[in-house]
Amino acid sequence: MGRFILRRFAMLIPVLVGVSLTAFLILHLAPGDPARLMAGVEASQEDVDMLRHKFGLDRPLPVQYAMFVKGLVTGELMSLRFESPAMEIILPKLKNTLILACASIVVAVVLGVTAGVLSATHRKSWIDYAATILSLFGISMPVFWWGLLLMLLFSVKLMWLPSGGMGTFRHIILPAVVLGTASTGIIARMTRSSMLDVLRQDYITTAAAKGLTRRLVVNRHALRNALIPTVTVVGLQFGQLLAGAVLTETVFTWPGIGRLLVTSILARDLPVVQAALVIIALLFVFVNLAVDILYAVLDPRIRYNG
Amino acid sequence: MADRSQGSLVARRILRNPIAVAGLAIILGYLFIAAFAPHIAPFDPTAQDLSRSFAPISAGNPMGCDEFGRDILSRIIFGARTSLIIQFFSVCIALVIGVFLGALGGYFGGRLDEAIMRVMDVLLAFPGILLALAIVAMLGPDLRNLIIAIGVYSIPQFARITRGSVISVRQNDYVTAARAIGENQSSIILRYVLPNAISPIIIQTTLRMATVLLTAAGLGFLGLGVQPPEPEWGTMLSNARMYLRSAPMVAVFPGLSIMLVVLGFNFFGDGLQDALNPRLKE
Amino acid sequence: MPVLDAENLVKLYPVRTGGLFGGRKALLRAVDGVTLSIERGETLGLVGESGSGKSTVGMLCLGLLEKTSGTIRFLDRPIEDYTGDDARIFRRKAQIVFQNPFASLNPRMIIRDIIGRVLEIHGLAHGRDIGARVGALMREVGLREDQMTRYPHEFSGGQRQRIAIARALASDPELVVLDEPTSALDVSVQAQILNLLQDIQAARGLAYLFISHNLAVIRHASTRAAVMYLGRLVETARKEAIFARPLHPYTQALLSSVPKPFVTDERMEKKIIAGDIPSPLTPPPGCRFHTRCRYSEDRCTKEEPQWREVEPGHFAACHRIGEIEESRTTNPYPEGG
Amino acid sequence: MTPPLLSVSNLTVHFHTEAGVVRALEDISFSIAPGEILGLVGETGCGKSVTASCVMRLIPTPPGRIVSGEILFDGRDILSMSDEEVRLMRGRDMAMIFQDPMSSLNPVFTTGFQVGEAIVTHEPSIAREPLRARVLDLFRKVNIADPETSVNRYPHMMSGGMKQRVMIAMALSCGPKLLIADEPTTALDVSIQAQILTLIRRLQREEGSSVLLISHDLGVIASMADRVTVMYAGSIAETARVRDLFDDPQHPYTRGLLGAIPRLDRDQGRLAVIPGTLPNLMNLPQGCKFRERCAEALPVCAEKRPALAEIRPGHEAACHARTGR
Repeated sequence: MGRFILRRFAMLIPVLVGVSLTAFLILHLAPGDPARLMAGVEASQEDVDMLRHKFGLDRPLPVQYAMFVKGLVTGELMSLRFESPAMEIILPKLKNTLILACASIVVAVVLGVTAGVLSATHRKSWIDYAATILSLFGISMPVFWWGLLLMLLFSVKLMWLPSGGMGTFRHIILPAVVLGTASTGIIARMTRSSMLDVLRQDYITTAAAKGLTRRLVVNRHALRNALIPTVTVVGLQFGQLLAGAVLTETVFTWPGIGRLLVTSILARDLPVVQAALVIIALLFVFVNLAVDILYAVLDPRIRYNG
Repeated sequence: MADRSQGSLVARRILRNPIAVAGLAIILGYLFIAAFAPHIAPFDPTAQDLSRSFAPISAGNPMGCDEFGRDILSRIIFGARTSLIIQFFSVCIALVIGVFLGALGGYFGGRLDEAIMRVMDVLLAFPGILLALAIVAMLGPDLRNLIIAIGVYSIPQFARITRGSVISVRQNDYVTAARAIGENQSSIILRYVLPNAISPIIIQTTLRMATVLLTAAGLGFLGLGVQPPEPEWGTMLSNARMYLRSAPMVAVFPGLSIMLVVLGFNFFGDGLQDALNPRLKE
Repeated sequence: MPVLDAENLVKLYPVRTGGLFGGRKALLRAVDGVTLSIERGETLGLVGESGSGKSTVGMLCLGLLEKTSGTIRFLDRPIEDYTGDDARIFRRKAQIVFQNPFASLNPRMIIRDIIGRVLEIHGLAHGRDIGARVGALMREVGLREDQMTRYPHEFSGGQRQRIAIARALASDPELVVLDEPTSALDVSVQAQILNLLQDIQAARGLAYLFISHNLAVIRHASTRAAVMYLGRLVETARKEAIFARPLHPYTQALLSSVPKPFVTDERMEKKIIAGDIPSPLTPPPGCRFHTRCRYSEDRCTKEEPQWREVEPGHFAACHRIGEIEESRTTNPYPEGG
Repeated sequence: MTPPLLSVSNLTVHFHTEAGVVRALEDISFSIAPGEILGLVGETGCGKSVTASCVMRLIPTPPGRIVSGEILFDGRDILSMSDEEVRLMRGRDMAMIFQDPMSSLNPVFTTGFQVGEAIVTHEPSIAREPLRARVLDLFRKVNIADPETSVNRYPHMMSGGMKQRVMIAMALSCGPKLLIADEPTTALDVSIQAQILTLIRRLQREEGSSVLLISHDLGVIASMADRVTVMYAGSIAETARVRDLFDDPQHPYTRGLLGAIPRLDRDQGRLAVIPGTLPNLMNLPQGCKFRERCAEALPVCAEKRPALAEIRPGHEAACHARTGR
């Protein structure tokens, strides 16, 4: 087991290098002068040159990359907008986003797995059709529009819940539901199909043939196996939630990393954009690592072969 | 589908599935509207008439008017065109590059595969809309850059699906048999592997059409999509948001359009998945 | 001159057994020093249980898997020498039929193309000729010519196997490797295919390498038989000799553990080989069969038995052949565990 | 004469599929006496496995549908039992082992747990220690090496033969009166097959249970069964005591089958062949299902489906050429 985890860690190294390189290169992907891009169209040539020198944009690319990574690791990478280290701006926002994402994933897993299991065990019944259609609606709902609709209903019309900001438990309800809607649908579909797959296996017949109740066959023998692929999907969905936060946080003015990212892009605060991208990617990669390990806990075949 | 009888079997399964039929109907309606937008739309989608600002729903403006007095129905109809262009071209980019890389890695394996997959892992490490957001933020928001950004961020999905499918097909005896009768590599990939690996790619293409539209609209909503006055659903919604309390109906129709079209592709994709995957059928 | 002559064939697979950076690499000894040859018009039956490496031998002989070491001569020329244009000749003259007729035909091709591609690739027919030649091949294997525009899934398992045989025959081969050609088929269909293969061989003078786990099929179909166990040959001889007077304890025990389709008073319990087949990852030292052999003694656990000609044309690898000869009449294997 | 333990009469089962109605079983009747091994033999699609699933009432409905018939087990009609009654009977009164030991054990539970579960299901009050002892006992009984370690192993760590032993241990855990073995050795190597068959035979004698042994392999049937039923395309062709069936087969299909097997004990120039292919179960011909492949077919065979009739005591066949004019 220890070896297994170590190996997975080792496999992360090239991905981490790639992630930082991508975030770094995106800046240079832009047509024209990155210094001009940061300074804005109105800035004078002297200001641009000063900025170029200040950020080392006149140095060779590999040197710039090294500086960028160093800035990330030491936390010295400075924000253009706030004159403070980018990390100091990002980390508190990240915490807020994580709170939101965790609330959403809990909603999505509980509702999604339940709907998926019911759908699979009541195949071709009205439960299955209803769950399928609702799931597909959930997957198809544009987050920002869905947010606006719920806000219109619960904040503007009914005035039950606040329309934005962060603070009490009531503040998190709408954003968490909105953000988790698509994931609920996807987890439900995935659970359903892996459950149907498992229910066809011979060992399910074996379990029924020894006289287990239908409930035990489903909850013990089928669910345990069906959850193995679902766990991967949950991991991927966590990433989707981090990304979806960009939109949800904008709708509900939730002070998270997604909103920071958007405002930083619009304000051309590139160091913060890059650092935020790297941080989200890192988080996502580590969540997937955790999922891999969980996978091994659930599936003894991997545990011993890995 | 290369195979007649198998193709008709798939068609029959789809037509027997009410969800898939509903999806197909939505898609066809969408294509029709996008194709004939100038003939259907009652008004010029960019013609302003400030006297009709936020005009309510009426016979003349079945969806009312926006803040500049533009007819919302006409903007929705032309917006379908914009969406379709984005969907089509970005999915094409992703499909061609992704299938090529995935097939290459999956068939030959080894270091080449390892290298391709690591690059894909890096792209996948930026989840969801983020990669597209970053690319479009740097390239500048316009239709072409939007297509590139969304296309690039969809590549890894196609590459992974194709790779997985190719790997499982490659293990079939008919591929070994093809080697035994002396077929060359390219012929094996094109005649034996890809035709049999195509089902998941078709499904992915359909489902991607849905995701891509959501992403484009999301970028539009953040002000990073197609710029006004070009009619685009996400951008329309972004503007409408400012008047949410005074004129909520302006926000309803663009969102509804996005949802309906995305739903259409997801319904159809779901039906296609069932129809092409007989394992799930008894 | 034999059609195929393989000497000291070895195929090792590196296998990961976990750990950091790929972990300890172990070697799976799939085929470990196999020597065999096949003459024109002859069928060599290759029999063994799972893990014996019999299918790997077939793939090695056709160059469909790369051998680790050893030599394979096809029509008196090492197969490595068939390069460039000659590679085609080798592909044309050596063919294969697989076990599972549901996986060995491209489901997206019609029968005319499945068989016709062989003719196209090797330039054996052009344009309209292809259809006519495919038709003739289909008749040869007992199919109707008018079925050639159909897809594989429209045929039964037996018919598909006929299609696979027609494909193998299309390039007019000298050698056909039959890899469990009837194992996926029902008994009644198996009989049809076995007869067909017999007829084809008689008409074309082909050499077959017939691979099967089914001893009765091997006995029926081959002229000579070779028995494999864990990557090694244990015995080979003309079929009359090997089935009437098996010399190796493994062959003996294998023959007696096959349930026969007639009623005897003999009890099943008497005929069993004890224990599990060891993993080819960790084959036992010495004689590979010693862990399950009732005649095993100290020497068998240490020394590898030599491959020797015990009787003319009858080879075996066992330390104790002479000594166990007399006890052959009784064969009291204990129940395995 | 003792009453049979299991008697199946006039069982007819259909499957409703996308392509049409598959007539999987048609008017099947047979019985098993206490302590008897009945071999059920036939080729792919003959309905032998469906029959076994019906006896355990494990047919998924839909798509399956039991159209008519009666299955009496120990005097009780299985088809009219409540779901709960059937559940309590499964594993306790009748148990089953399957063809593929690789896939019939749940990969995420230890083998010991899975065997223990079978016991707990029917004896919910059993305590932890006696349960463990029972499981270890069962493992010893089926000759699994090192039971103390083996109970803690996951299925993928065991060989196919060992897994089949675990399946047998599970099946025997509650001392069933009837054991249904559906192709129990088909996925195994010859040498392992012999071990498993011997084990089943020994345990059957020790426990005195009846066995319904399903196989496509006439060799397995000949060496194991007391009586044999031959099935063809969803119907029974012939039933006889094992010696009668192999020494003097009556139905042309049985004869064809025996002639088509390659033999280890003698030379055959060419194998006897049953011409043609199986009829389509969705579109069965009129009259005898075997008629189109039969050398002895009479005019009547095209009109009337032959019924199973006694040719001599204990030997029945469904063939117009044998039973009546």
